[in-house]
Order: sequence, then C-alpha cells, then structure tokens
Amino acid sequence: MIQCKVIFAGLIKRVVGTSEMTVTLPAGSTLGDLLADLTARFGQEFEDKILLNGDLANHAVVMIDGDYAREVGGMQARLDRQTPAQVEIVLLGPPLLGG
Amino acid sequence: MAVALPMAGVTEDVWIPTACDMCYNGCTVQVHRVDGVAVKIEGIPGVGPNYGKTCAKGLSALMNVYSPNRVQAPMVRTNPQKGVGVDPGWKEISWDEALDLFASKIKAAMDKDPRSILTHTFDRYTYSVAKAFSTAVGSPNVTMGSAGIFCGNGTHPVAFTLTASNEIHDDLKYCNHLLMFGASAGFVGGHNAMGYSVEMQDARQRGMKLTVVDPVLNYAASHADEWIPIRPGTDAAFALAMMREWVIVQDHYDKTFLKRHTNATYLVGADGRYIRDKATNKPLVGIAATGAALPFDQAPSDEAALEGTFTVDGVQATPAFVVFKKHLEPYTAEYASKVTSVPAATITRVAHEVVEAASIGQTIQLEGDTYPLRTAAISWYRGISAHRHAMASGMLMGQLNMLLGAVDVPGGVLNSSSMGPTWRPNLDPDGFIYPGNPLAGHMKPALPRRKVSAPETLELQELFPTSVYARAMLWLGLLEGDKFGLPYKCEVLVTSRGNIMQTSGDPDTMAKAMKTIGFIVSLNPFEDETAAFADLLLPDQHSLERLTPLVGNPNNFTNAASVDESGTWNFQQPVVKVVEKARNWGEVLIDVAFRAGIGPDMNTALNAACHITGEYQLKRDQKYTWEDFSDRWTKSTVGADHGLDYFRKNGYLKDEARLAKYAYPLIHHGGRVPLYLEHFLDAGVAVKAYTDSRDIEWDVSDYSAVMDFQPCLTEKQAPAQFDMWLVNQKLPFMAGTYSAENPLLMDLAKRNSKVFNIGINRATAARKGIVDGDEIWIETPIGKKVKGIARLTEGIHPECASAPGMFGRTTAGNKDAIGKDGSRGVHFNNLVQFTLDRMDTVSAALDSCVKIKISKA
Amino acid sequence: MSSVVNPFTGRWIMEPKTQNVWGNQHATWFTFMGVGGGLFINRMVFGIEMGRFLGMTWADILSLVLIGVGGLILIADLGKPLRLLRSLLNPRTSWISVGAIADFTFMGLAGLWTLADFNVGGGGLNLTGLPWHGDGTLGLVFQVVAALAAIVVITYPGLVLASSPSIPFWNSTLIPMQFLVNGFASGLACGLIYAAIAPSDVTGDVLTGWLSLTTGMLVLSVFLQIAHVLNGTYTHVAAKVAVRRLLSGNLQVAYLGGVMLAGLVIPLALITYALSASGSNASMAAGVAGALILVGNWLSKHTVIRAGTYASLF
Amino acid sequence: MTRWGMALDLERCVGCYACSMACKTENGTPDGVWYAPVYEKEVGKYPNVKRMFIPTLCMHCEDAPCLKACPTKAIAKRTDGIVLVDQAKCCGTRACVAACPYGAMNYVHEVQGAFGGELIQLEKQSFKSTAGTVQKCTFCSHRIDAGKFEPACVEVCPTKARIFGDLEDPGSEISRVIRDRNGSPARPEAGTGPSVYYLR
Repeated sequence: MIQCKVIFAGLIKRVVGTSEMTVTLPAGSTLGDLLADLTARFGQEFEDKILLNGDLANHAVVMIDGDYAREVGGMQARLDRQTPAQVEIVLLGPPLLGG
Repeated sequence: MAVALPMAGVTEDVWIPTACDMCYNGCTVQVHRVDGVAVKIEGIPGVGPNYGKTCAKGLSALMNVYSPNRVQAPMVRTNPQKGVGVDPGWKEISWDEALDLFASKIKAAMDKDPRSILTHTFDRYTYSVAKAFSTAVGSPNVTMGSAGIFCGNGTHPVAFTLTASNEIHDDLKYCNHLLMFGASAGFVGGHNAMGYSVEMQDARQRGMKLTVVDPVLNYAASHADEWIPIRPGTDAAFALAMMREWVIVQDHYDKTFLKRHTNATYLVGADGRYIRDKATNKPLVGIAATGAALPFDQAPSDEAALEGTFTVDGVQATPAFVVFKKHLEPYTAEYASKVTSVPAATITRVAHEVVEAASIGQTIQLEGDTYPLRTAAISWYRGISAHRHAMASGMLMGQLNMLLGAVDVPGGVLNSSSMGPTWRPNLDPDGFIYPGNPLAGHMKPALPRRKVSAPETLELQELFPTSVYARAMLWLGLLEGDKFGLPYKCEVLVTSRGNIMQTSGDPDTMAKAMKTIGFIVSLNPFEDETAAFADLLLPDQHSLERLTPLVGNPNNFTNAASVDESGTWNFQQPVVKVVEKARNWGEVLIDVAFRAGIGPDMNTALNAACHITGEYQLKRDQKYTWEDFSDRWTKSTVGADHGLDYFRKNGYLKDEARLAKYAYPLIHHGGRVPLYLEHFLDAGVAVKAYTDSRDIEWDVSDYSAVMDFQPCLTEKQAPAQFDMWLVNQKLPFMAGTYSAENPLLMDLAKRNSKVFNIGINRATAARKGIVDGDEIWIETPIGKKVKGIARLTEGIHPECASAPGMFGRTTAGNKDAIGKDGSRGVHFNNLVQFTLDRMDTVSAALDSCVKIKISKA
Repeated sequence: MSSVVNPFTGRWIMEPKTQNVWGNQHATWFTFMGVGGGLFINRMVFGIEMGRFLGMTWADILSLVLIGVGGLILIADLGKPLRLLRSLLNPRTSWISVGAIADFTFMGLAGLWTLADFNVGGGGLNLTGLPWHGDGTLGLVFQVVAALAAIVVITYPGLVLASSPSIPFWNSTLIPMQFLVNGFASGLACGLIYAAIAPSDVTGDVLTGWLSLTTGMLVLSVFLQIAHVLNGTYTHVAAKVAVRRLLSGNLQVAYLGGVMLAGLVIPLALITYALSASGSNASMAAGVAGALILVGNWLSKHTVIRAGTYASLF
Repeated sequence: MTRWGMALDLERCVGCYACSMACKTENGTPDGVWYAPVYEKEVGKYPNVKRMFIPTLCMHCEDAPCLKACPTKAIAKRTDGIVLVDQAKCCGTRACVAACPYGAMNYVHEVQGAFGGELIQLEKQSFKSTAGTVQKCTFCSHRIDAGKFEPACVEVCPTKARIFGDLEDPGSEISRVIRDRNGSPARPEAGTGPSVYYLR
C-alpha cells in the first residue's frame, strides 16, 4: 500500500472543505488513481475543477514531492518515490496576463 | 543589497544594470549613479529585448522616482464619502497599523466568502505574487484591470487560434508587404517596442512595403507607403471584401495551407457541425476523387476536398470551406466601400497587391528544412479590437493570414513565446493546436473547448468560453453580480500599479462599481484617480527602488525577436532609496498573507504560480524574505548558477539563439488552425442556455462559425446631429496615466502640438467654422459634454476627431496634469458609453465607437 | 521674461517662428542711441545747439544723456551685467562689440569736449581753458572722432539686426540705413521741438533750413521703409510673414498708423505747412512734427523687432 | 584633421523623442531647455498626407553666426569643429539666440527645476547652468573626449535615424551615407556651413 499526504490550496479547498488529508492507495497507484479516489469522495465537481478532457487543466497545478506532476509523468506519475508521498493540489485563479 | 548605497561624502560613479517599467515591455537599462544620486538611464548596447535602445519614457524615469509628489507614508481614509474628485482626507499611520488593518479586512472577507477578495495589478513582472495571493486566500478573482477593456480582445484569442501563443508579431526579416490595421507596431509602440522598431526600420530600408489602415494618420501611417483612412469600427468589412477578392474573384489563395493546416476540408452538415467518424469520433474529410469520407488524420491532406458535396450515412455534407466561401459572397468591394468610406478600387487594389506579394507556393531553405515562404502579412491591434464585434474583426484578420498561408512561416505572422524545449504546441483531439509551453499557459485558449458554468468570478469569466479573459466585465460583476448568479459581493479590492478608474470605460459607471466594494487597498507610488477611492493608501516602491526577479523572460511576447536573435532574461534591483517608507507591493502581500494566518498556503501558491520546483520550493511552515524568495524563483526558472547574485553582477542573461524551427514551427508541429469556427456554435448554445436560465438578455449572435461584419451599435443609435466619431490613439512618449506624473514627459506633450487638443480634419473644421486653437464643446448622445481645444490637421478621416492618450486627469500627484478646460487634454474614456449593450459578449471588449457633436465653445 | 528664451522650442512644429529674444527695452535703447547720436552730429554739422546751459549746448547735453541712459537700459537687460566690459572683446565680427566700443568712445570724447564748454560764469568753475575746448585742433579732433563714434552708435543696432542670417526680414542693409536716417531725422526733430519751445531763439530762415533738411530725411525714410517692405515681400517666405504682420497682422496699427502715418506722412505735411506759414504757426507745426518724428522713430524700431520672423528649416 | 558631423535620416525618424530625452538627461539641462527637439510638419492634403518628423540640434557651423555675433568671445570653435559656449564668459546679450538660424541657442534667464520651484536633489547634481547666460548642444563633447564617439542622441535612436562621424574622412559611414543619399543641410541659403546634413 502507498501512503499519500495530500495538501489542498487555493480554490479547490472550498470543494474539499479541508487543507490536508492522508489517503492510502494500492501499490503501483498513479496520480490518476489518486484523483479518481478523490473524485469518488468529493464528487464530480472535484474532477470538473482539476481535469479537462482527461488531463490536468491549465490552471490546476499538482506537485508530487516538489516536482511538477506534468514533468514527472502527468496522470501516470508514480506516487511511491518517497513514503509518505506528499501531493500538493493547487487550483490557481484564472491565469490572466498581458494588455 | 547588491551595490550598497555609499555613505555620505564617499565619491562613487557606478553603472547599475536593471530593467525599466515605464511601460510593460521591461527593457534592459543601466542607471548611472554618482555619489548616491541616480543621474542618467541608458540602454546596454546590443542587449535585448531593446538592443541598447531606450524610449523617452524609460530615459526620463528618474523624474518619477525622485518626484516630490510621491506618496510618502501609509495613509488611511477619513472621509467615508467617495466620488470622482472627492478628497479622501488622508491621515498618516504606521506600516504596522496599516497592515494589521489590511490583514483584518482580508480575514473578515475570507470568513464571509474567500471569493469576495479581488486582487488587481498591471505589473506584469510581480503579477504571479498577486495570483498567488488570490489563490492563497481562495479567490478566483485576480485581474490585470482595465487592460483588456480595449486592447487584447481581438488579438489574444486570435493569436491562440493561429499560433497557440498569446501574442503574434510579423516576421519583418522576410515580409515584403505588411498591411497593418489600427496599430503603430514598429514605431516605438506596442510589444517589444524598441526591438521591433529596429527591425521595422531595417525592413523598411530593405524595401518592405507598408500599408496602414486607420482613421488617424498615426505614427506608422505617417511613414507608410500608403495610409488608408477608414471609418472607425468597419475594419471587418474591409477584410471580408479582400477575402472575397481572393477566394471568389481572383481564385488566388493558399489552398495547400487550407488543406494541410486548417479545418477547411472538414465536412459539416446542415447544422454547421462537423460530421464525425462513428468509431474514432474524429471529424471527417471528403476525398474528391473517390467521394469517400475519412477521418481527417487518416486521409492524405492534399487530396481532401475544399469544394463539392458528400453524403455520409445518408446525410448531406460539404467541406467547411464551402460554407466559408458562400458567406463571403455579399461582401463586394462596393458594399465594403459604402461601409468603410474607402474607395472600392483601393480595396481591390490592396487585396491584389497583398496576395501578389505573398508569393504563395514559394519555399525557402533554413537550417536544413524547407519552409513555405509567404512574404506578405496582415497585422492589427487595438484599433480593430476596441469594438462591439472585436472577436469577429480579430478572427477575420487572422483568416486573411490563413488564406495567404502566412502563419508561423517565414514572412508571415509568428508566434511570440514558443522558445526553448517546450516550444512545440499540443494537438487537441480534432487536430487543433493549443499551448504546449507551461509558462505561456497564462491565458485561456478557446481550444480545447471549455465548459460554460455559473459565474464564480467578478468578471463573469465563465460566460466567455472562447475569450482569453473578461476584464471589461468587472464593473458588471460588481454592480449586477447577483443577477448573474454570483453568490457574493466584493468585500476587498487590493489594487496596485494600474489606474482602473481612468483606464476603464466611463469613470462615473466605474465609480458606482467601486463604491460597492467594502474595503479598497491601493499600493501606489502616486495618488491617482483609483487611489482616491481607496480606504488605505500604501506607498509603493518605484522600479528603481525595488528588487523584482525575472522581469524579462524569453518566453514572453515582449521578447518577440526574429530568427537567430534570442530572448533576454533581466530583473530589477534597487538603485536608489528615495521614499524611505515605500515598500515593494509584492512583499507587502506576502507579509499580509502571514499576518492573516494563511502563510503556508501563500508559500504553496507561490510555488505553483511562479513554477518553483525541487529544492528551491518554499517550505509551507517558513517565512522567507523577499530576497530569498526572489533568489529561489530565479534559480528555479533560469538555473542554479543564474540566481540573484549572477543578475546583480551582470544584470541580464542572453538566452539561446532562436532557431528557425522555434520561429517558424508550422511545418514541425503539423497541427491545424480553425478557419471555420465550429467550436463557437456549441459555446454560444451553452452561454445562451445559462443566460436564459437566469432570464438575462445576452446577445450570442456573434457565436457563429463564420464571421460577418456588423456596424457598432453606436452607429445605429446616434441621432443625426452627432455626425462625427471621436477616436483615441497612443503616443510613443506617454503610456497609461503613470507618465503624466513625469514633468519631462508632460513637457514633451505640451510642446508636441497633437496631444493636449482635439485633432479635426481641416475641411470638416472649415465647414463648422472652427479655427485652429478654438475652444470647442464635445457632446455625446448620452449627455456627456466636455471642453477641448481644436487643432486642425489633414491627417484624420473627415468624420473623425482625435483625443489622443490618457489625459483629462481629475486626480494626480502632479497637479500640472489636471486641467478641466481641456488644456491638459480630454479624457477619451470618459465619453465611452459603458453599458452591457456596448460590450462584445464573445470577447468582452468594450465598444470605443463614440459619436460626438462638436461646436465652438 | 520667461525663464528660458528660445523662439523655436515653444511648439515643436516646423513653421516660421516669431522672435521673442528682444523686446521693447531694445526698441527703447536703439531709439535713445539713434536720437543721441543725431543730436551731436546735427549740432556739429548744422550748428543746432538748442540753447546753452552753463556754457554747454543743450544738444550736447541731451545727446550724452540719451546715449548714457540707452547704455544703462542695455546693461540692465544683460543676463550678466557685471560682465559688461567683456562685450568690447570681439569687434572683428560682433557689431555689438563695435557698438560697445563706439558707446564708450563717444561718452568719453563727447563728454570731455562738452565739459570743456562748462562755464558757470561770474567767476565760478570755468573749464573752457581745457586744451580741447571749442574748435581748436585738439577740439576738432575730439569732435570728429566723437562724431564718427556717434555714427556707429546710431547705426550698430541696425547692423546687429542686419547681421542675423536667421531672420530674413532683418537680414537687409536697408535696416542700418533706416537707423542712420532716423537718427538724423530725430536729431533735427529735437531742433524743431526746440524751435516751438523757444521760437525767438530760432529765426525764420534757420527754421526753414532745418525744415527742408528734415523733409529730405523724412522722404528718404519713407523710401527706405517702402523699399524694406517690398524687399521683404519678394525675398524669403519668412520675410513675407513679417511683412504680412506689419501690413495686415498684429502690427498693422503700430506700423501703418504709427511709423508711416504719424511718424512720416503727418510730419511731412506739417513741415510743408510750416514752410509756407510763418511766426508761431510755423514753429508750432514744426514742434508737433518733431514730436511725431521721435514717436515714429521708436515705433519703427519696435515694429521691426516684433516683426522679426525666423525662417522655417523645412 | 577631424570635423565631427551628423546625418539625420528623415525617412527613419518616427518622432518618438528618445533623442530629445536622452540629450536632456545626459546634459542635465534646466526646465524648458531642449538641445535636440524634433519638429513635425504635415505635408500634403487629405488623404495623401504625411507627417514629417525633423530632428534638429546645434549644427556646429563652419562659419558660426553665433560665434561671430557674440561680443564677449564666449563662443569658440574647437579644432574638431565643435562649437562651445563658455558660460563663464557669456554676458547674456542674446545676440547669438537672434543670430542662430536653427534655434539651437537657449538663453536661461532663471535656472528652474522640472517640478517648478526648488531644484530636486537629482537636478542640483546634474544641472550645469548659469542663470543669465546661454547654453546649447555640445555634440556631447564630454563623451567624445572620453573616447565614446557617439552623442547620447545618436546612441539611443531606435530607428538608426542619426549617424555621427568625421566629415573629413571620406571613408566614414557618415561621409558615405551623405554621398549616397545626397544629404544636404537645412537652410543652406543662410550660408553658415552646418556640420549636420539631412537625408530626405
């Protein structure tokens, strides 16, 4: 089994109602499995906010042990590089820049 | 601090590298400091993005930092009454008192509803800290303010459509004929102003032809081979007529590009939607030879049909190009001439010249690859974007380039931020490109398709699935949020480096909106119109007093360099300390976050917003100094050996040279761009469904797959005696309202005869009996009446009058900038009608068509 | 005066620019020096003494006072008055330098020569014993050199204007000639005014002589004004602008009304009348004519200065 | 010998005032004094009209009328052709302001700061003005003497509209560009032999 310490920041906190929780998953689970587990717990709104067409939405930033999920495999990122794995899920405000 | 301030009497003579921010291009400059006093600013020869060149604003920045009119200490409002020109009754308090008050208001708002906190800044470099702050408090509301009311609505969405980056620029290295609508890019204006001006002049000297379409003889038009005066808000008709010339009359356009890189060949049914393959759900294309229909990615593109009809499972379908071509038919040159006032012969001639110059079919060898060579391009900016149908006009401009095949190829319009390892865009399931560069993920592209949902943001962003932002709607969210289902009122506005009261639409409407906000904090070097509505005014550091990491960044549109040039990283370091109590507003927000008890979330949000990874990440339970945070951010982004110490010594870092494949990625990414905007159809249906559910009147007619010309509402509604248009244009030596605090720039404006007055066509003035220098009344149909000073010119459309820049100030640190009688210019925005029917419900642009009546005062 | 004077950089538009470097102080000291110079030479050549005071002729006294006061106005108008003496250093190319030297020479020599007439009478201070008194060889030398200096004093302000390649309307030899003629005319005018004040002192035929001399000067002056206006109309567009301002612009009243009508035409008419009339009528008419000539002289300096227009570079 | 000169390319100048500002901050000129203004002129009738931007500065004339008109010899020409005013000698007659056909001469009656009233710290340190005297463009002689052979206005121009160099060196860029584009001075009829040529 894999221990995951999940930290929520930003807009997603209103959906999950907490800023931190621990989730245990079967060995070999990926980020996709963790997010599916959280969707089961918190409902479709969780997935709508974090995913878009099955991949991480632009302004959803997920970090696994300090690395960007996108840069370490995205949805297939492994969660067993460090025990317990620290997963930070941050939903940024709308990304606005430029004139 | 890097270069320590000398003790008194110690003779010192140093040049300190830093970055300017008198506009938002962030040029690399060096400041000459003698005995502790900064005496001169210069560029650094050869160093990008400005290659050693600095404009009048950058050169005069010392007059802003040393201005005696600066806010000297934190101040709290004592007069509860708020209004334009109302004295706030400032009382000085200590920083601790101020920040405790600030933090208490943030905590109260978070308890009520975290989304009720709105953070605003137009400071492009420290912007990520504002985004982190709003994320930390749990609010979706962070905005660049009024920018976007006029400028980017018809540009950024189109740039994403064409190049999957938020900005485009023209390839002046190979272009032979540039047709420019409503812009002065390359004439010390616009993005990468200085670098682009160097390239523009070289191109002009090389013989590149320049044609400028604009109601005013602006700085580009005065140097163009041809200036084509046009009636405001009618550029779309001009573009449609040109496309009709190419597609229907001359049959001269880039069919290969359409087949390989657009959805022109995708089959659509009677309802305008793609016909999709049952198995793969991919849009189908028709093969002319066999009459068969195959998924687009399984058919050889060149054999896909642009014309003809096909039947798929008994359903009649035609290539999207057939619909596109048919919709061009009514736009004859004669029709367009009637609408635009441009002679029909001129429209057809320009269409012919541009398509000839495009050399469709030609190729060029660069760095071992063969690229299509299209030596003509169409560019545009705020002139066509500040209108009721900005999205339509913008898309048509993009489509002109598509028909020439001049997209992300030598000579055409190019992306601005695909650099380095993440340059290649991604492809969505239907084959269309969208940003692959995470750093460029700072705007929302229309594809992959976004869902419409109940608004959670004050700017009602959720009702704009095809726009990149919806900033102009801020006032509507503040005043009528509940009508749209917004479950909260705005409790706290944190605003810095941006004067939304003066740069939005009509200030009276904005004043009403600002008064709905519980508590406003303005972090500001000067007391401007927005600060006059604040409850707490905090002295902000000037750019020459503050440390700001990563101002210039090669992936940013202000670094748009041509091939074999490279982007430049630069930063701001403190050169002088003038206002003792001034603090860096980014650092203040972090301080307030910790005081409000959300420090850990702030650190996590900073890691996310600033893309800080690995060992450099801020630990949740620690409080970092601004310098430590800046160093970590810099190293995480540019590399371990390029932290603050490197930048303090060298000031800038030249990035790798831009390879041909980064500059011209079309043939490498092989993705497609939507000529036919099928995704607009469903977006419109979704928006209508939501607005109908709340019985809100919301025009969705512009959500169509093909873009038509519609006149601005102003045109239809204005009574006859309002027979002229007021137009606004920018100046190379003034930007926003900040430069009016600078007496040297104001001096230039006074001596330049075309700033603090109203430009009127000489013949029109004669008809109205107005003589040069006359005081005149300017009245609008909604009852606004302001005084101005007439200045006659040949360089403006006879039906137009010009009120340039951002003047007619009511509150400013520099009292010389305030002039009611028009002697310090007319505030154009004040005459813009700021109502929902004047807004583009697709791109959120505010229509800046203003009908006026002028008469001798 | 504004804190910075540069006629070009008010409005950054490429157009002919009105000069704002010199104003009425200059018109005044130009006139004073012209009249002063004219008085001295007329006294020397035509013996117009205008009576004596303590042995010295009023003509000499007035000439010294006028040029002295003119000099003071000039000095007061300088940016750095204490550096006055430096203005003597560049006579080779600067007419102001030449003028400054002439001013000092005249004040010195004419002053000394006039002093040599000083005689309180009745055993009081009497300097007539000085070696250069009266028309002795030394006396004549003093007077001749002073007279030459006076001619320069009358003319150099005109030469300063004429030497400006920048302002086409000024850049004409007609201006120094106008200054010279106006100088003499004004000297004579003082005589005519004296004739009105002390008619007994000026006999009929002396007055007639002065009147005919003045007529000559006025006719010459009219000719020079017309020539200058015509010259301006056809030489350079900036000169045309100046002429238009004189004839129909903001200087029309001062020029047509003041310089031409009051300063030249009316005095000519009055003098013609005075030549035919006799007794107090003649001297009264002559006196009025003289006064008008003086006013006309100031206005001609004022209008030529104000009308100065720089040529546009493009 | 060297004779410094400048060529101003009217096809490239876009009227952005960068040169005017670079000059003002380089030379620390008081309020109201601009050594390098850029004038504008509309040419033609609607719609065939152009806005012509014309940069100007002191032309450092071969036969300088200011030098000739000055009574105090405060104005002198260096061997390299640069005409300079010595504010210690000038007595403020303003004859030079009147004589200069190019509006290059500024008479400073009072030294004022940009914010009106008292000078700010930056101005106290950088102003080099004496009330009651004249001052003008020096072709940035202090930069040339320090080996930086490019005045501030030339270095900053974003469109390369200002070319500086030795007129007496036929091989120099400025000589070549004047020949190729048959550059000519403004107001040649004034006969002052300017060192600044315009490329039209």
